Formats: sequence, C-alpha cells, structure tokens
Amino acid sequence: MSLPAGLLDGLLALLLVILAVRALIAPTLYQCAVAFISFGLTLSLAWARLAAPDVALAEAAIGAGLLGVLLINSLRDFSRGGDDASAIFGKDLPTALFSRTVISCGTLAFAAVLGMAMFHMPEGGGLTALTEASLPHSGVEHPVTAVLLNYRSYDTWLEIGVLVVAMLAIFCAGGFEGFRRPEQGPDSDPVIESLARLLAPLMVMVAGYLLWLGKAYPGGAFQAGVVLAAAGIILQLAGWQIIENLSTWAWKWGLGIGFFFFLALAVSFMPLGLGFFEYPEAWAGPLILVVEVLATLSIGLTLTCFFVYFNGMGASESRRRTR
Amino acid sequence: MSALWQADNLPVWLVVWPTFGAIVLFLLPARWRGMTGVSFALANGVLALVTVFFVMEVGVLRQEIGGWAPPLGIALALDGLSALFILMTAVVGGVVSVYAKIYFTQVVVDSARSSLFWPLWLFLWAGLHGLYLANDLFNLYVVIEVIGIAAVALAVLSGKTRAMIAGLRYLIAAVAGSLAYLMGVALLYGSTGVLDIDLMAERLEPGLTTRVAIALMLGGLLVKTAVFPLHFWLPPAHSSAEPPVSAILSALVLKGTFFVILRLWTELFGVSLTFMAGQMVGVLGACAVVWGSFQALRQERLKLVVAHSSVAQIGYLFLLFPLITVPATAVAGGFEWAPLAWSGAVYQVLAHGFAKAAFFLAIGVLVMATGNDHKASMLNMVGRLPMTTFAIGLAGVSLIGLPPSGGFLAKWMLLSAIISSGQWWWVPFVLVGSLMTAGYVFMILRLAFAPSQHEAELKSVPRGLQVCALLLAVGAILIAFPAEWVIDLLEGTSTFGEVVRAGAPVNSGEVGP
Amino acid sequence: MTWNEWIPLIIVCSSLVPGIIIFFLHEEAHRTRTILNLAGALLKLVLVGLVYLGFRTGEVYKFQFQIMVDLEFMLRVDALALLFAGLSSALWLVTTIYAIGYFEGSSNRRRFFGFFSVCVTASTGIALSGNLVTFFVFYEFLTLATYPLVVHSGTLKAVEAGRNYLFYTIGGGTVLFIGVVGLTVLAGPIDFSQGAQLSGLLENSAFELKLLFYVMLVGLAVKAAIFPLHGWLPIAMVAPAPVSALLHAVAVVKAGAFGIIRLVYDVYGINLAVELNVLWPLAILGAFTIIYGSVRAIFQDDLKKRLAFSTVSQLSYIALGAAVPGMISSTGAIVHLVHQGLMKITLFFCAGNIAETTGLHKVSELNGIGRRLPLTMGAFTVGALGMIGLPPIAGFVSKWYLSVGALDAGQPWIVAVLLGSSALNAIYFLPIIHAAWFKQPPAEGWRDLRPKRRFEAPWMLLFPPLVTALFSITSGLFAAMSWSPLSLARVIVERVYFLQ
Amino acid sequence: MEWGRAKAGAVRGRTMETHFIYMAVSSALFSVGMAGVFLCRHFFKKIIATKIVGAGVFLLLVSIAERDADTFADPVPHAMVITGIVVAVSAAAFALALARRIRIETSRASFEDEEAAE
Amino acid sequence: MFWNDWITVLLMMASGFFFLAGTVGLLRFPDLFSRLHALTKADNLGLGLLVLGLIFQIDSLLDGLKLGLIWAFALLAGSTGCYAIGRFFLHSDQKVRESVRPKEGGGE
Repeated sequence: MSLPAGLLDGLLALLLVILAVRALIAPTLYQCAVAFISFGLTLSLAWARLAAPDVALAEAAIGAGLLGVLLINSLRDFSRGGDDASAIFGKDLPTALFSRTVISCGTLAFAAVLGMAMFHMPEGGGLTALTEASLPHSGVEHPVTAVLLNYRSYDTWLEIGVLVVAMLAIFCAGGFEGFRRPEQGPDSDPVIESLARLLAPLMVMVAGYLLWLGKAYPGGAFQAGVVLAAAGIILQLAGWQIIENLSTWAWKWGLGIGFFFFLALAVSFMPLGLGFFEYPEAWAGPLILVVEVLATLSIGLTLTCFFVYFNGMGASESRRRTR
Repeated sequence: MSALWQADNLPVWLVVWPTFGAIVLFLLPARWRGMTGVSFALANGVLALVTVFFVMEVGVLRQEIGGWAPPLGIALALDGLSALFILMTAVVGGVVSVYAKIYFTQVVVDSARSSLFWPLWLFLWAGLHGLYLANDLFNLYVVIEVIGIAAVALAVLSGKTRAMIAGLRYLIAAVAGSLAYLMGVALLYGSTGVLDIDLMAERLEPGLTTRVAIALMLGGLLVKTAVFPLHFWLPPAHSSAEPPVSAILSALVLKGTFFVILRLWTELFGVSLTFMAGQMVGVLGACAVVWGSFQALRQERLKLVVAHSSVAQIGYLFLLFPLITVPATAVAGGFEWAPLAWSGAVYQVLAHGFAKAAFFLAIGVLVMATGNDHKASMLNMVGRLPMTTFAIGLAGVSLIGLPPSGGFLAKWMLLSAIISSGQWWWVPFVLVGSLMTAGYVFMILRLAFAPSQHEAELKSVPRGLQVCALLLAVGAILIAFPAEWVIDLLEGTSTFGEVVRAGAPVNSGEVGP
Repeated sequence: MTWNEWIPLIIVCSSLVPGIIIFFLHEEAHRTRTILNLAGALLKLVLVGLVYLGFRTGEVYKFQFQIMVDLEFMLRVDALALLFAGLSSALWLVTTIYAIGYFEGSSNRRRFFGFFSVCVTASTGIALSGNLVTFFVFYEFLTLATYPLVVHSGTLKAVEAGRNYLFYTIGGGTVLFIGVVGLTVLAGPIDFSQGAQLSGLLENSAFELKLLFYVMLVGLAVKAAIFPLHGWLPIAMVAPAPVSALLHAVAVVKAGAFGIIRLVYDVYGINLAVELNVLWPLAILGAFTIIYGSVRAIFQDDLKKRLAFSTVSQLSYIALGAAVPGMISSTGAIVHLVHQGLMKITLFFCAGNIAETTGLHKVSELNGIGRRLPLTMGAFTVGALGMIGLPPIAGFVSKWYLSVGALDAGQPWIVAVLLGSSALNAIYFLPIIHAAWFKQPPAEGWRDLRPKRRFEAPWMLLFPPLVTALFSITSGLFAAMSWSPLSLARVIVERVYFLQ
Repeated sequence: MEWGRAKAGAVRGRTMETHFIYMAVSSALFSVGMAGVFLCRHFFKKIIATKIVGAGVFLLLVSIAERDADTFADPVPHAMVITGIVVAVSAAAFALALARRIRIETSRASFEDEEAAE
Repeated sequence: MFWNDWITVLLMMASGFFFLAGTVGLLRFPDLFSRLHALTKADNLGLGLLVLGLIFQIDSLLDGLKLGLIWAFALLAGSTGCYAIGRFFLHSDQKVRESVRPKEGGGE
C-alpha cells in the first residue's frame, strides 16, 4: 500500500468513526443530524475507495441525501422547546465517569472481537469469477446491474416491494392514506423557484443518463430513481406540490408500477417453460431496461412521496398548533 | 400453458399470489379492500392445501429463480416443514382475515386508516411465504425486513399513541436485529463465498469467524423472536395493536423468525455448534418460560397477560436446541429423541399459533363488548358471552398443555425428548411453566364465573367475530388428532428429517460438561 | 372396525354428545335438555349392561386410535373398567334425576348440565381407558370439566373454592404428567398389562421405577384426597349438592382411587410392586388418612363438611386395601370403590334434601328432623350405618374383606386402624341419627322455616337417595350373588393375581 | 472511462490491506452503532444509531468484495449493499415518521420519557 | 511529474487555502451573514480552483465539460442555499436569531 493512499484510507477511517460517535453524543439534535449527514458523505468516499461506485452513488443519494432531508425536516418538531437533545428528558447518555468507561470498554471489546473475526475470516473467494463467466448471458455488461436485475432479481424485486411496504407503513404512522392538499399554497420564492426550474429538468436528464449507463457502467435504477426523487423534492420545496395534485389513481399506480411490472415480467415467460424471473437470453437486455425504467419511476416517486408525506405530517401539526 | 401450472412452480406461486394480492389491494380503493382481501386470503388457503398435498406426494422441491443456479442465483426450497408452516399460516391467516373483515367494517369507523390493513397484511403473508421457502441467506434478510416493516406498520394501525410508541420500540429492535443478522451473513459470505444455505453448509468450517457470525445471526434472530431477555419490545407492541393484528403478530410473525433459527441451526450451523451453545439457548428459553409466565401472572390487563404469555410460550420452543445439540459420545447409544424433540417444538408452534390467535381474537370481542380489556371486564362473562369465554377456555387449555390439545402433544413430545436425552434439568421449567400458565389462564376464567357488582350493559358484538375466535380455539384442540400425519409430513419429506433420521449428531466436536 | 370396537367409544360419547348439544340449546329449552340428559344416561347404562353381558361371554371390546408413536388413544373393556363404568353410569342416571329436581327454576342450567355431561364423559373415559396415556388424558379432562361445576353458584366462596381445587388438581396432574411421560420413555407406551412391560426393567432401572411410582402416586393422591393432599376436598363443599355428590362419590375422588388401583395392579402389577417394596408408604399414608379424616369429621358442625371429611377417610380404605398385597384385601379395596360410592352419594343426596327443604346446614340444627323428612332420613341412616360398617349394609362387606386381607397379609395393625375408624365413624354419625330420630324438634319448629304443603322433599329429590340406599343394602345383602359388585371384584382380583 | 473495470484493476495492484482498514472501521461502526441503539435514549439518536450499524455492515460487505476482486470487485456484495441501503432507509424513514408522530402527539422524545407524555 | 502536474498541485494548494479560510471564517465570524459570506465566497473559489486544477489532468474534452458543470451546479446550489438561509434568518423571530449566535469566540 502506497503511503498517500494508506494515509487517505486511515484518515477516512478515523473520520468515519469520529463522525459516527459524534452523531450519537452531540449535545444538540441539529449537530447530530449534521454529523450524520457528514458521516454519510464520508462513507461515500469510503465506497469509492473500495471500488464500489454504485454503492457510493446510492449511499450519497439515499443514505445521506434523502435521509438527511428527512432528519432535518423532522428537526423542527423535535427541537420545539429547545434543540438540546438532553434537555427534554434529563440525561441522554450516562454521564458518570464509571458508566462511561464501562460503556466505552464494552464497545471496544465488542469491536475487538468482531474485528478479530473479520481478521481471521477465511478467503471464501466470492462470486467474482462466476459473475464474469455468466456476464455474456445476462443481457447487460455491468456486473452489479447483472446481479441486481438478473442473477438476484428476486431480491431486487422484493426490495422494490419493501419500498411500497414502507410507504404504506408511513401512511400508518401518519394515520391516513394519501396526501393532504395544503389549505394555502406555500410561500414561493423567486430565487428558489427559478433554481428548481433550472435543476429539475437537468436532474431528470441525469436520472435518464444514469439509468442508461447502468447497462454497462455504475448506475442504474436505484441511483436514477434517487436523482429523480431529488428533483421531486426540490420542486416540492420550491412550492410545486406535484404529489398533492396527483389523483389517487395516479400516485398509486406510480408507486406500484415498478413492482407490479417486475412481477408481471417475472411470470410472463413461465408459460414458455422458463423459470420465475427467467428471460429469454436474447431479450434479457431490453427487458431489463424496461424494468429499470419503470422501477426508476416508482422509486423516484416513492421516495418523493416519503418526503412529501413526511413534510405534511409536520405541517398539518404546525397548523393545528397555531389554531 | 401447461408449463405455467406445473407443480414445480408451486413455490413460485406461493410467493407470487399473496404479493399480487397485496399490490392489487394497494391499488384498489379503500371500500373494496375488505372483500377482496378475504378472497385472496381464502385463495391462499387453497394454495396452501395444494402445497401440503404436493409435498406429501413428491417430497422436497427446489426451484431455481431466474434460471441461475446457486451460488449465483437464488433457490427456493419447499419441504415438509415449510409446507406445515404455510398451512398454519393459511388457516390462522384465513380465519383472522374473516375476523378482520368484520371487525374493520363494523367496528372501526376510520376506513381510510383501517383499510391499510389489507395490503400490509398480504405483503406480510407474502413475506412469510418467502421466508418459509427461502434457501439463501441474503434473500432471508430481505424477506425478514419485509415482514418486519409490515408487522410494525400493522401494529401501529390502531393509531393510538401507546401503539405508536410500542411500534417504534418494536421497529428499532427489529431493525437492529436484522442488521446483526446481516453482519453474520456478511462474515459467512466472506468465509465461504456463497449465500445458498446448502452450498454454504458444505463449505463452512468451524472457527472464530464462524462462531462470531453464528452468534450475531442468532442474536439478531432471537431479538426478533422475542426470546428472554430480548423480549422487551413484545408485550407493549402485541398488547396495543388491533385484535386481528395482535393475532397475526403473535401467531405468525414470531414463528417466522423461529423458523429461520430452526432452519439455520439444523441445516447450516451444524458442525460449528457446541454443546454449550445449545445449552445457552436452552437456558434463555427456560428463563423465558418462567419470566414470561411470572409477568403474565402480574398483569392487570388481559392483552398484556396474553402478550407476556407469548414470551413464555416462545421460550418452550428454544428447549429444542439443547436437545438436538449434543456431544457425539452421548449419541453413540442412539439419538432417537431428536425427531421427538423436533416435532414437539413444531407442534408447540402450531398449538401456540392457534391458541394465541384465538385468545387475542376473543379478547378483541371482549373489548368490543365492554369497552376495555381490564381483568375485571371478564367478570361474569360466562353467562353473558359464553361463546367467547369458551374460546378463551379452550385456547387456555391448549396453552397450559392439558389434554386433549395441541399444546398437550407438544409438551408430551418435548418432555419425552427431555427425559430420554437425559437432560433432566429442563423438566422443572416445563412443569413450572405449565403450572404458571394454568395460573394465569384460570385467573381469567375464574373471573368469568364470578358475579360482577355493577354490570354494565354489553355492546352487541357481531356473531361472526365470536365464531372466528371459537374456530381457532377449537383448532388448537383438534390439531392434536392428526399428529401422526403431521409428523409423517415433517419427517418423511423434509430436509430436517434427513438430518434427524440419519441419527447424525448436530455437533461432532466438543463434549460438554 | 367392528361393532365391538365402536362400543367403548359410543359409551364415552353417549354423554359427551348430549353435553355438547346442550351447550347449543337455548337456556329455556328445559324439556329438550331433560330428555337429552335422561336419554344419554339411559343409553349409557344400557350399553354398559350389554357390554357386561358380552364381557362375561368373552367378547373383547377395544377401540384404538394412534395419535403418534408411543401415544395411542385406547378404550378397552376389562373387568375393573366395567365395574367403574357401571358405577358411573348408574350413578349418573340417578344424579341427573336429582339434579333436574334440584335446579328446578334456577338459572344457568344450560351450563350446568352441559358440563355435568362432559364430566361424566371424563369419568367413563377414565374407567374405559386401555392404557396409561388415555387414562391421563381423561384424568386431566375431568379436572377441567368439574371446575365449572365447582364454581357454578358463582359466589365468591365458590370461586375461591374453585381456585383451590384447581391449584391442587392441576398441580397433581402436572406431577402425574411427569410420571406418565417418564414411564413411557422408560418402557414404551404403557398398556394396562399387570406390569408385564415393566418387570423386565427391574434389574437395570429399579430406582427409576420406584421414583416414577412415587411420582405418579403423588399425582393420583391429590384427587384421591390422601393426606396431606386432601385440602381441596372439604373446601369444594360449596358446590351444589348434586355436584358434591358427584365429586365425592363417583367422579373426582374415585378417579384418584381408581387411578391408584390401576397403578398398583395394572401398570406395575402387584408382584412388581411388592418386589420394588413401594407399597408401604401408601399403606401408612392411607391408614393415617383414615384416622385423620375421621377425627376431623367429628369436629365439623356443617353437615356437608362432616361428610366431606368422612369421604377423605373412607377413600383411604381403597388406597389401604390396594397397598396390602393379597387377594382378599385387594377384593376389599376394589369393592369399596363401589360401595363407598353408593353410600356416600346417598348421604350427600340426603344432605342436599335437608338443605333444600328446610334450609338447614348444621348438624346441631337437625334435632327431630326425622319427623319432617322421614324417608330422606331413612336413606341417610342406611348410608351412615353402612359407613360405620354395620351388616348387612355394603360397608360391612368391604371392611370385612379389608380386615381379613390385612390379617392374611400378616399386618394386624391395619385391623386396629379399621376398627378405630369404625368407632370414629360411629362417633360422628350416630349423634346425627340419634338427633334426627329421637330428639325433640326445636321449640319454634323448623316446619315454620319453610312452610310447605308437602311433608317430604319433592320426589325427584327423594327418589335418588332411596334408590342408592336400596342398592347399598342389596349389594351388601346379596354380596354372594354372581352379579354383585363383590363378585365382579373377585373376578378382577383373580385376573390380577393369576393371569399374568 | 470504464470506471468499474479500470478502478478495480488499480485496486488489485495498489493495496492488499485497504480492506483491512475498512473492516476495522466496520467493526467499530457496528459496535458504536449497537451501543447507540441500546444506550441512546432520544428517538432521533436511536434511529441514527441503526443507520450507523447498517453502515458498519455494508462496509464489511464492500470490503469483502474488494478483497475478492478479480478483474472487477465482487458485484454480489455490492448488489446486497445497494439493496440493503434501500431497505435500511425505508425502515429509517418509517421509524422517523413514527417518532415524529409520537413527538407531535405526546411531546415525548424517548421511551423513558414518561412524564412528558401527560 | 510533467508540467501539468505541477500546475495541478499549485492550484490544489490554492484551493485548499481558500477552503481552509472559508472554514475558519465560518467558525470565527461574529454573525450569520458574515459567516455565510465567508463560506460561499471561499468555497466557491476553492472549488473553482480545484476544478481548474483537475482540468489539467483529463484526457477528453467531455470530462472537462463535466468538471465545469460540477462547478457551475455547486455554485448555483451554494448561492441559492445561502440565499435561503439568509431569507429565513431575516424572516425569523428574535429567538431564532439568538440561537445561531456563536457560544464563544466571535463578539458582536
């Protein structure tokens, strides 16, 4: 390992641990959120260092980006009556030196055992060679896409299902299904709105590009979907209220179409004697592309809906409070 | 079209059908969901019956998804144990669906909220089917998460603050648990380079990494199965949900992760387990039996009694592991108790599934009639709601393990296995657990016979709800009779059965104390 | 499956089916319910009679259903089963009639008669069980079925008694459970085969056999109310009279006593039991309980309580007889199963009549009651004298056999116990009889307590004790006849001792 | 610009120990996160803690992928991580929504926070 | 090292200086507006120099274009974000204004 590279890795490692600890022990929630978002971005760098650009994209966009937005968005409810994380209910973490020492030592010991286990891990060899050998039959050229959408498409399909389940779950948490149209329009701002106008189409384009790229390069449905969601969120922040103005029918189908079509495709070749999620080799490429397009749409819409609904939960409350 | 319906595709349909139902229900408007949901549930029942008959005829079935063989692709495996769990899910789920249909249309006014039940429930069902069929560690993680999120969503469906808090606790425990599981999977993948359970079992070698991985996976799954002392999330979550949801959570969702533990323990962990590992899990189970029962005795609210009772009843399941994890020397004389222990635990799953679901549904009726689930609301119920009291009584009989009931058979088999294995130190726990169970069951029933001082007028409860509760309770009794058949199904066709029948000790290495 | 295989199941179901139907009947459907009850009881009695005739000609009645390996549901008719089944079915019919009269006009009759039928089902099931597992199943089933009867009145006292009852019986059942499972693990499924399965294990597992014997004995002793596990019985007195009658004479306590007999003669076999030397604790406890129960009975003023302690005492005759090896004392134990049932049910019926008709519960209030209820008190006198052991009433026969058996086995101390017990019986029963017939009624007159036109209790209440009293006399008087309980007991004992 | 391949080639030549560093980080993050899940009281921090646990797990998977790289890094763990991230974010969003609802309705911000509830 | 590498290093160092300066300003400046000023100005310049440095390392024109776009978007987002923060601050009440004041260091 060359020195500068090692230095960079070491620095990243240190930063990651410090940020993680910071995110958990920061005195105010705001600092927690900021530390956590920084953590997510630093993690993206780590992914890049580990030759995982797909993961880096996903992490930066979903892990740090979307979740960061949600965290910051909910801060205004949590920091009501003071942002001090410990002010509301006494002490957050034990403050006594003894218990702190015990906790730190315990965590360290646990980490040491786990680290030893990793250090002693036999070389399983992984599935790199096998993936490479089967890549020509997968219909795509990028190995990660091949795994996601062909070899292990069953998992990916279920995972899109998880998004739908999570949407339903968030509906449950909010106590109603669907989106409330706000009583008054949001205060729009010319500068932000013009930025949104500029960025949104560009982001849609980037999403399409990422999607297309996924066939051969890092990128694909998830990353594209998240970029799409980011566009949606920016538009929402600019006061566009796209989701609220969609008909129920439209957003439901939008949310479900990726999952539904994936399922339909998975079974549609079974009459020909192929298995579940098995495509004719010649068609695999185009079919995967179609699946990806629809999945991107659904993912983008779902994540935007997460935000919109989430935002609405707080907004309706603040209205209730002011009344 | 014949290829589409050929029997090999059965595992696929088991996953596809409820998923399809879930997405259809999601797309439908709220008012059409109830009827459609029940139809899907009943169709699931038919599918489950077909599955069971099929497994009896053909035996273990494997299906590779996407035309890619493991280790690259994912395979589904359907064996006797899966079939049995699928059948239980179908029967309990079917009755609960009918109950939910009546409950949510007649009782809960807020249809926009309560109609969320249906797509979530079908997703949960699909997840359970996926879980029973999974043969791939990462696939298991995904379905566990589907189940986890859907289960928590259902738990908070009532919209009560108490349910929300309990739900959040449940969710965080579940997420932490499944991430611990995933950490174990990562370690195992690093060690073996495969994810398929069968392939990994061939390659896995004992060692520090394997042990830590097993500990993490077990730990994570034990949290999700609510084994003492990791059960803290269960009582509030199960007691604050709507009755049909409580029934689903306790009867099916808990059993899902138990299924995973059972499967991994017998098929994957094998050589890496030591006698002490089995004993430790057994100790947790034994403590759960005593602690859960003790807590149940102390509760003032019926739903909490029943929820704590789940902790205890789950504990019995974990007495299985010390019995099938024994040093090779002890096995030299014969390992004949393993099938007994094994079918005993499975029977406990079935019995508890039926009985606990019946219990929760019956308490739902009670709450509807009296407006609360305080113990005192049971007063003089035997005269006023005889059918529901009877359901509680029958379910209680099965929980205690009195004959003739599924619970009795389960305890019979477990106790026989314990005695023949020579691990007599589990006997007191089984017995004390039974006695304490009797304590809290009859604490409830006793009140049903007692006169009440000022009797409030009962609100009328749809008869269908009472019938549903009674059906499940009668089921908990009746499952005692086809035991021979069930055990045949388990031993004759499942991969577990092969392990057990071969007489091979799960552990080949170290000898315990 | 032939007819003979189904008959035992039909006998058991002849009360279960009416019971279940009764649950679904309307509360007010008195007539249907009465018909169902009586029809079930008659059917059962007739079937038992038929089986008795068939059994004498060597027919085999056996129903089997394999639940799983080592767990078989088996109903089988043998002589002992027939004896107990006959007792239950006969007394059920009588008690049903009594209960119909007793509950005339009270509420919750549907529940009562439903569980009542289920309870008899359990009792018949215990009688006909062909193996240890089936016996255990019905034994526990009985616990469950009787609980609602004990708490039937719903008063706080009843509920309290019910809790006590459950505490003892569920505990006992659990202990029995270990014993049954342990023995099954040790020797495979246990059929009632006079110890044939176990004798082979004597060399290697004598300790386990001993241990399991004691464990099961404890489990059974709870229901058989052997000291110190008798605590539930006197408290369960709060139950209505027909229930007390049933609990004390047939169902619960007899299930325990019957179980002990099965355990000693059919599970272990008398030879094995003697070889293991496990019977003496039973003998000592039995003897102690006999004296203890009698002494306690003397000091009870509540009539039903006095009878309850008397039951505690009398039941241990059976245990004691079973614990003394030898044909004669075994005969005494088995025949006392029937005789005690007949006499005790008479006494409880009478106590119920007194309470129902005059509202009196205390022994001290019974002065001159014989004039008010002459027939009832007549039956009572027969029962009481039988308990003391006066010839020619049934109790004499049992005591005679027990004493001779004890002498035969070289254990004369038992005779002393029996004599002492008889004396104590006399001390607590004779004053009642004396007061009832010879003392002056209280000055204000109990007749005014509940003025009624009729002098006696209603016929439905009167008829049952008279019948059982009659039976007590005849089975003592005609003990030598071939159909008497004594003859049947002899058959059983011969089988136990010679047909191994 | 063949990212995956070009980079992976570099990975092969460049380091043997990179994955060890990140495995160490992985174990640290997992442990810290788990401690946080159990010890932190505020909902907000508990949720962040679950995410840190997740990061630890994913880091291990990707390190393994890097270790097993050939012409490119093992894509299966990458796919697992991408799936895992989406699942974890879904769960976290749900948890956050629940926490927010609880906060709005009861002004509670932790499970122990009983007195604030009323 | 070729000449373009030297230029890259030089520009990178300059960019590092501006980032550092911006960060110090963020931490040390007394009020919100001056902090925003420090942050956006210095960061934009830092990023610009960074991108410029990287331009000397690329093979194709397309990559250069992409780098330029990154800078442009960051500039746009940065200034809009700065604007949004400022606007929020102006419209918010006294309590919020107090809360963003540094606890130590910067004076009024």
